[in-house]
Amino acid sequence: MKALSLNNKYVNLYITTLLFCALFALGSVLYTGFFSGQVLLNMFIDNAFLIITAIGMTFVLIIGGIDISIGAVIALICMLSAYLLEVWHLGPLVVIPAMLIVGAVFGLVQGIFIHYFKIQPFIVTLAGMFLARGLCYVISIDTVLITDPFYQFMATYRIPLPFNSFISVSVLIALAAIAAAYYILNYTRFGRTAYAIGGNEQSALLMGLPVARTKVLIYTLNGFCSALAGIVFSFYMLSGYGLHAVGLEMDAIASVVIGGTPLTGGIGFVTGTLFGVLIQGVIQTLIMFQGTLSSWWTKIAIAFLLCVFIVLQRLIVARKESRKSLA
Amino acid sequence: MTGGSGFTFLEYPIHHDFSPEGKVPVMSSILTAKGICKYFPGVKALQNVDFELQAGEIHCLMGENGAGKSTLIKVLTGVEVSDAGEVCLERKKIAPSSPQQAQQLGISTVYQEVNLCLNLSVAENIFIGREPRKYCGIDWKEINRRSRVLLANMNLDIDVTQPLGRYSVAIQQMVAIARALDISAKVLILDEPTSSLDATEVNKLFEVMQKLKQQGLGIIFVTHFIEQVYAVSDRITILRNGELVGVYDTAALPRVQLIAKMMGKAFDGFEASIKKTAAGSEAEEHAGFLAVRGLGCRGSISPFDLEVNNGEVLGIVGLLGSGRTELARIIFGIDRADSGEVLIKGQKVKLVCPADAIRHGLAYCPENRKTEGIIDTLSVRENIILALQAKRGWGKYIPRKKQEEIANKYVNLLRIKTAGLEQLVGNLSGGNQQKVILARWLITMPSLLILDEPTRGIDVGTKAEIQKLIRALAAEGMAVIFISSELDESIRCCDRMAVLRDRSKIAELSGQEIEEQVIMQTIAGV
Amino acid sequence: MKNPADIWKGFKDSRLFWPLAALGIVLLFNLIFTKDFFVMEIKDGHLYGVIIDIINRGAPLMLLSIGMTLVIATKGIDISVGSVIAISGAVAASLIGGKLEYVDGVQKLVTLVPMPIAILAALFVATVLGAWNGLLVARVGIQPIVATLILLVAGRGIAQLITQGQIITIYYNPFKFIGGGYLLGFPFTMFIVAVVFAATIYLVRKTALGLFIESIGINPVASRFAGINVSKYIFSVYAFSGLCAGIAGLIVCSNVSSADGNNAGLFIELDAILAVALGGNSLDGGKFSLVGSLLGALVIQSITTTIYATGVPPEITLVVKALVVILICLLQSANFRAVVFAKWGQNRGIAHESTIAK
Amino acid sequence: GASNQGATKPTEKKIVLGFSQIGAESEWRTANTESIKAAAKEAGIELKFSDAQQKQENQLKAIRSFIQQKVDVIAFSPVVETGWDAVLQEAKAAGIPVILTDRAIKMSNGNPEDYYVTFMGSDFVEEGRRAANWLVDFMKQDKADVNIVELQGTVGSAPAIDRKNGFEEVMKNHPNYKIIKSQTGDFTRAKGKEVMESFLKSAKADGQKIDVLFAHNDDMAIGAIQAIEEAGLKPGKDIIIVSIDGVKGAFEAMIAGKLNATIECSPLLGGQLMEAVKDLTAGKQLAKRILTKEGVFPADVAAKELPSRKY
Ligand SMILES: Nc1ncnc2c1ncn2[C@@H]1O[C@H](COP(=O)(O)OP(=O)(O)OP(=O)(O)O)[C@@H](O)[C@H]1O
Ligand SMILES: Nc1ncnc2c1ncn2[C@@H]1O[C@H](COP(=O)(O)OP(=O)(O)OP(=O)(O)O)[C@@H](O)[C@H]1O
Ligand SMILES: [Mg+2]
Ligand SMILES: [Mg+2]
Repeated sequence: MKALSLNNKYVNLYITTLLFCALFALGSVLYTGFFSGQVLLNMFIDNAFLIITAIGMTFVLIIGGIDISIGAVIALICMLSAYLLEVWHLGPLVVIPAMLIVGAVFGLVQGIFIHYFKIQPFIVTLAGMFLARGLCYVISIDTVLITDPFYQFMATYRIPLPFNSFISVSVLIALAAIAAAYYILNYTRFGRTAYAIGGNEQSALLMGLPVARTKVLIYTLNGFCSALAGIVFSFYMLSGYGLHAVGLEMDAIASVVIGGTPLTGGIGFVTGTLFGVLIQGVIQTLIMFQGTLSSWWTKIAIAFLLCVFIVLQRLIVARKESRKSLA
Repeated sequence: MTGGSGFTFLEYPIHHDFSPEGKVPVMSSILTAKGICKYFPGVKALQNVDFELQAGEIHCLMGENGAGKSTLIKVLTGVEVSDAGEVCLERKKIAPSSPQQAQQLGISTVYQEVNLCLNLSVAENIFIGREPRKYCGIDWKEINRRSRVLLANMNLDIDVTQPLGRYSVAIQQMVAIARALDISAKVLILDEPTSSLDATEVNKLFEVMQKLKQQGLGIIFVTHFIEQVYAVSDRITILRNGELVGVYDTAALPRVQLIAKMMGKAFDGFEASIKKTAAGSEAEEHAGFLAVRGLGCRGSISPFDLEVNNGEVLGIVGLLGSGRTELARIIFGIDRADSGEVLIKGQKVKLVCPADAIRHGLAYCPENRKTEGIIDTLSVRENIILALQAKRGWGKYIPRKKQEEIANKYVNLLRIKTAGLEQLVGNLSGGNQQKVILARWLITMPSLLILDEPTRGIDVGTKAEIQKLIRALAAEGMAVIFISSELDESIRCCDRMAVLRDRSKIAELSGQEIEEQVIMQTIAGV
Repeated sequence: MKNPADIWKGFKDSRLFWPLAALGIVLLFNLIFTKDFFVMEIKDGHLYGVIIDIINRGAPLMLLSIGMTLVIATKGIDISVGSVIAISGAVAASLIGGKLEYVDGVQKLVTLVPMPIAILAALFVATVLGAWNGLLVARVGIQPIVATLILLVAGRGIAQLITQGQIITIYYNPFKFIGGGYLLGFPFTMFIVAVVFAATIYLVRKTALGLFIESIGINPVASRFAGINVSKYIFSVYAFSGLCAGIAGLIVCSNVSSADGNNAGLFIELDAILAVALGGNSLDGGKFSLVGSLLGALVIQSITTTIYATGVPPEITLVVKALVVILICLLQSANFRAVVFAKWGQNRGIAHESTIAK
Repeated sequence: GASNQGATKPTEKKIVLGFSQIGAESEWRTANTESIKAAAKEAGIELKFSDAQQKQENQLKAIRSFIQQKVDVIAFSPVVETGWDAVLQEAKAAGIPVILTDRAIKMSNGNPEDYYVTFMGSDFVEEGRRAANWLVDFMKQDKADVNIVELQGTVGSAPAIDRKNGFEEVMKNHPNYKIIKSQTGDFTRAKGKEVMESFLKSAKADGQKIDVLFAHNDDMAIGAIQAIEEAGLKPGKDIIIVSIDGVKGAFEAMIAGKLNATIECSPLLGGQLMEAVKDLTAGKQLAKRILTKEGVFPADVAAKELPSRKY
C-alpha cells in the first residue's frame, strides 16, 4: 500500500521517462546513426538554455502563475551582453553578473506588478515580452556579433567524454541549475512555500506563510533563470539579435507541463521538466533524421507526435489513478 | 482597560493581574480587543465589539450564523484589517497585518473552513513554515515521524505522506487542529473545529485543550454545539448581528438563556418541536423509491443493499471514515460503481454522473461545502437556482423575477443572513453558505434528497428549523437519506438507520432500536 | 437613487468603467496629438476615415475576443485561434480557387465551388478544429494551453498544406465583400461582428448558458455536483471559439483577397487574450463581460492604429505598445490606484499594511 | 560526370546533401525549397531536408544532426549572419564541406571563408540599390521633390535591413527624394494594407502628397495597392510603386497597371546548388561567391514574362 502510494506521486514522471525511452528506441530502430551517445548529448547541448529557462518556468507554474516573457528576456540579455561587450568593451566578468542582475530585476518588477498590483501574470508578462523585445530593437535591429574570447571559448570548448563524445560547458551549467532547483524545491522552506501557494494561495496565507515575499521572489528567480539561459544562449549563438528565441516561452511551458507540472499549480518536478525538454528534443531529432518532410509536414508531424505523447501520458495516468483508488 | 462604554453591561467581573497569594490560578488578560468595528459593503459585520481572553481559560465565542464570530477572529489574527478599534496582546498594542505576523506574536489559529493545502502531504501541512532542519535542508524523516506522533495523540492513524486532499473533511479538520496545537503559542483560536467530527474525536480534542489550558494558554473556541460549550468552556462571549451581547461565566448561564441571548428572543426548545410524524403506521403504505442491490466499488465501499421509501428519513451512521460519504457519492453517480445495480421505482437505472441522478429525481447536498458546494464568486441568487436550472437545461432559463422570488423565499425560510440576493456567496459566513447549498437542493423538489452533514456549522436555532423542515418534507412524501456525525440529530430525524463500519454496511436499525445505546453498540460491534 | 452622484458612483464601480476609460484615454490622446483622427468623409458612397479603419481592422480581433472570453470564463485558454484563422482562409480560398481569367479584356468571375458552400465549408472546418480542442480539454483532460498548443503548431502546417505554402489570391470579386464591403455606408465587417456579438449575448444572458459557463469556471467540481454537464459545455465553448476564429479568418482572407497560410493571424492569439484581459475579465475564469472584451479589442486596435498614425518608428513600436499596455493595466488595478491616489481606494484585507495606526 | 543522370552508377554511393531551410515563412521561400528539392531529385542526390521553422536554434540542431548522420555536404540558408561558429567548427572537424545559400555569415573569431566553400544567392543590398536606381531612372524627368513611403519587412530580418540600406545608399545622392514615412508591414499583405491605409490618412492630414511607395516585398505592395484603391487613388499612376521579389502576383498587378516595377530576387537556385555539390564531391575548387541570375522587371515586360514565372 505504502510503496504504491509513494509511486503515485511520481506516476507522471515515470511515464514521461518511459515514453522518452520508447521514442528514443523508435528513432534508433528507424534511423541509422540515431542510436549513439552523441545524439543524446546533442539534445543536452542544443537545449541547455531551454532546460535552464524551463526550470524557472517550473517554479512559476508551481505557484500557479505563468510567464510568457522569457523568450524576449533571453533575446534582450543576448543583445545587451553583445552591446556591452562589443560597443562598451566591458569584460565578461562585469557583463555576466550585470546580466544576471538585469534579469532578476526584470523578474522582480514583474513579480511586484503581479502580486502587489494584482495584475494578471499573463498580461504583465505579455507586456514584459513586448518591452524586452522592443528594447532589443532599440539597441540594434541588426545582429551584433560577440567576439569576446571568453564567450568564444565557452561557445566552442567541448568537454571530451568517453567513447569519442563530448558536451559543452553550458550543459554543465544546466545540470547544475537542475540540481540547485531540485534542492530548493524539496529541501528549503522557500520551495515548499511555493508548493503551498500553488495549492491554495488563500490557505497558504492563513497558515502564516510568507506568500508575498515568496511570490515576488519566484518571479525574480524566474527572471534570473531567464538571464542565465540568456547568457548560455549567447554562448550558443555568439551574437545578440532581436529575433532570437522567438516563441521559446511556448516550448518552455510545453516542456514543463509534459514533465508533469500542471498549469494549475501546486505540483511540479524539475526532473520532469528535464524530460519534458528532452521529449521535445527527441521529437525534433526524429524529424531531422527523417529528413524528407516539407515545412508543413514538419509542423504537422511535430504536433502529431506531441499530441500522441500527451494523450498517451494522460490516459496512462488516468488509468493509474483509477486503479489506485481500487487498491 | 478602564471600563469604556462597551463594558458597562459586562456581567462578569474581570480580574486584573494575579492575586497576592499566588496560589489561586493566575488570571491575567492575555488578548484584548476594544471597540472593534468592521464594515463590508452593505454589512456591518462588527460594531464596537470588545473582547477579552485570559491566560489559562477556554473562552467560547457564540452567536448565530453571520453574527460576526469569524470576522472577529480574522481581525484578531490580521486576516482582515478593522475599521476601528485596537487589539492588545499582553497589554502591548499589536496590529498584525497578516496571519504570519499573528503567528509570530504567538497566536495560533484554526480558521473556520479548512485552510490547508490539499496538494501537500498530511505531515507537511502540519509542519510547513516551521520545518525541522538537518544539515542544510528540511528533515523529512523527522517531519513524518513527528506528525505521526501528533496525530496518534488524536487517535488518528493515517499515512502522513499522502496528499491531504485524499482524506475527508473531518480528517482535514483534525490535521488543521494538530497543526495549530503544535505551534507553541500563547493564544489558540479554534473556529468551529468540531463541525464534522464525532464524539470520540471531539473528546480527544477536549482533553488536549484542557491540557493546554493547564499550561496557561488562552483558548478561543467557536462552536454551535451547546453541549460542547458546557463541556469545556470557562466563559462565553455572545455576539449578535455584529454587536456584543455580553460576557458570561459558563457555569452561571443556563442553556436556555444562552440560546435566547444568541437569538435575541426566547427559544421554544428543539427537542419538543420535532415529532416523528409517522414513525410506524403511515410509512408502511409509502412505496419504496430507491432500491440498491449489491452496489459497491473496490477500495471505496463494499457492496451493499439499501432501500429508501417515500416519506421516510433513512439515517446513515458510522464512525469517521466508515464510508458514509462514499455510500452517498456512489448512489448519486459521482463515483462509478463496479458492481451492483440501482432501481428507482422498481426500474433499473444507470446513474453515471450527477446529472443523470438529478434527472431521476435525486439530490445530493455534499459534505464539503467549500470545494464541492458553493460557487464562491457567484451571487446567492445564482447559487440557489443553479441545480434547478441545471435540471431544466440551459434553454429553459428561469426568468429573473422568478429567480428572485424563489431565492427570497428560501433566504427567509432558512434565515440566510445576507446583504442581498446579489451578494457573492463567498462573502457569506460559513453557516449561511451551508444554508444556501441546502436551499439549492430543496428547490429542486427531489424525490430523494441525500444530505451529507447538512447542518454542519449551522446555529442551534436554524438547525432545529432544518430538522423540522426535513421531517415536513418526509411527511409530504419525499425520501431522505440523512448523514450526520451528530448522533442526537440523527436519532431525532430518522425513521430507520443503516450502520456502517469499515466501509461496509453492517446493520439496519428501526423503530425502538433507534436509541443512542443501541446505535453505539452496533457501531462498536459489541 | 436617481441622484447623479449615485449614478456616477455606480458607473465608476461597474466592471466596464476602466475598459471604457482606457479606450477614452487612447482616443483622447489622438484627439490632441493626431490630426484628422476623427475626420470622416463619404467616399464612393461609404464612410471613410481612421475610425472606420479601426472598426474594420479590429473586426477579426473582436470576433476572436468574443470566443476567447467564453473559453477563458471556463478557466481555459485557446492559443490556436491564429492557426484556425489561417486554415479557415485557406479552405475558403482553395475552394473558391485562384485563377485570373479575362474574357475580351473584362475580368471573368470564376469559382471552383459556389461561394456560400466555400464559406460554409471554411466555417465547418474551423468549428471542427475548435471541437477537437474541446475534445482534448473536456474529454481527455489535457491542460487547455497544451491542448491548444498542439493545434497552434499543427494548424499552421495544415494551412500551409492546403495552400502548398503559396499565397492563394482570390480573384472572385463577390468574396471581397465580406472583409471589404460596405452596407448602408458602414463596413460590412461591423455588421458581422454585431450579429455574432448579439447572438452570443443572447445565448449567454437570455439562457442559462452564461450562468453555467461562469459556474464551471469558478468551481468545476461543485458545478458537476449541481448537475451541470461540465464537459459538454467546455467542449461547446472551444467549438464556438473555433467558429469565431473561422469567421475572423474569412474576414482576414477576404480583406486582402488572398489566403496566406504562413502569416494570416500570426500571434493574434496574444492580442485576443490581451483584449479579454483589458476588458476587465479575469483570466482565472468565472464572471465575464463580452462588452468588456469588445472594448478591449478596440483599445488594442486603436493603439496599433495610433502608432501608425503618429509615425512611431518601427524599431520602438513594441516598446511603445508595452508601455501603453502597462499603463492601462496599472490604471485598471485597484491596488495600484490605492497606492497612487491613496485617498481614492479604501484599504481592506491582507494586502494592505497601513490604516490601523490611527 | 558528363550526363548527370546516367553517370550515377548503381554501385556508386549516392551523394547525400543535408540542407537546412529557414522555414516556409513566404511563398518565395517555398519556391526556394521546391527548386532545391526538384533539382536534387533530378541530379540523383539524396537530400536530407530539415525545416527550421524560422528559428536559428533549430538550424543549429539540424546541422548537428547532419554531422551525426555523416552527410557528404551541408548546405543551409542562415537565418542570421551570426552564431555559427561552434557548429561550423564541428562540421569542419568532421570534414564535411559547407555551402551557404542566400546569405553570408560573420564569425567572431577567424575568417568565415575558412569554414564554408562557397556562398550562393542573392544580394539583398543590391536589390535595394536596384529598386532605387530603377526609381530614379523612372522619375528622371521629375526634378521636384519626391515623397516616398516605405513598407519595411519584419523588423530585424536580414532582407528588411539590407534592402533598406541598399535603397537609402542610392537615395543619399538624390536629395530631392525623401522617405517621409516608414513602417513595418511584416512582409504580409494584410499588414501592408493596414499600414498603407494609415499612411494615406496621416499624409493627407499633414498635407503631404505621397508620390512613391517602396515595399520590401511584393506581398506588402499588393496589400498596399488595395488600400490605395480604397482611398480612391490609382495605384501605379497617382502613386508609383516599386517592390522586390518578382512573385506571380506582382506580375499580375503590373499587367493590371497597378504596380510599376518589381526587382527580382530569385529563389530558384536549386540547379546551381546541385552543380556545386557535384563539383565539390568531384574535388573541384569552387568560387567563393556564386551569384544567382536575377533581373529588374518594369511593368511593360510583365505580360511577356508572366507565363514563364515559376513562383
Ligand atoms: N468579505 C466579506 N464581504 C462581505 N461581507 C462579509 C465578508 N465576510 C463576512 N461578511 C459578512 O459579515 C457577517 C459576519 O460574518 P462571519 O463570518 O463573521 O459570521 P460567523 O459569526 O462566523 O457565522 P457562522 O457561524 O456562520 O460561521 C456576515 O453577515 C457575512 O455575510
Ligand atoms: N480513520 C481513518 N483512517 C484512514 N483513512 C480514513 C479515515 N477516515 C477517513 N479516511 C479517508 O477519508 C476518506 C473519506 O471517507 P468518508 O468520507 O467516506 O468517511 P465518512 O464516513 O463520510 O466520514 P466523515 O464524513 O465523517 O469523515 C476515505 O476514503 C478514507 O480514505
Ligand atoms: Mg464563522
Ligand atoms: Mg462524510
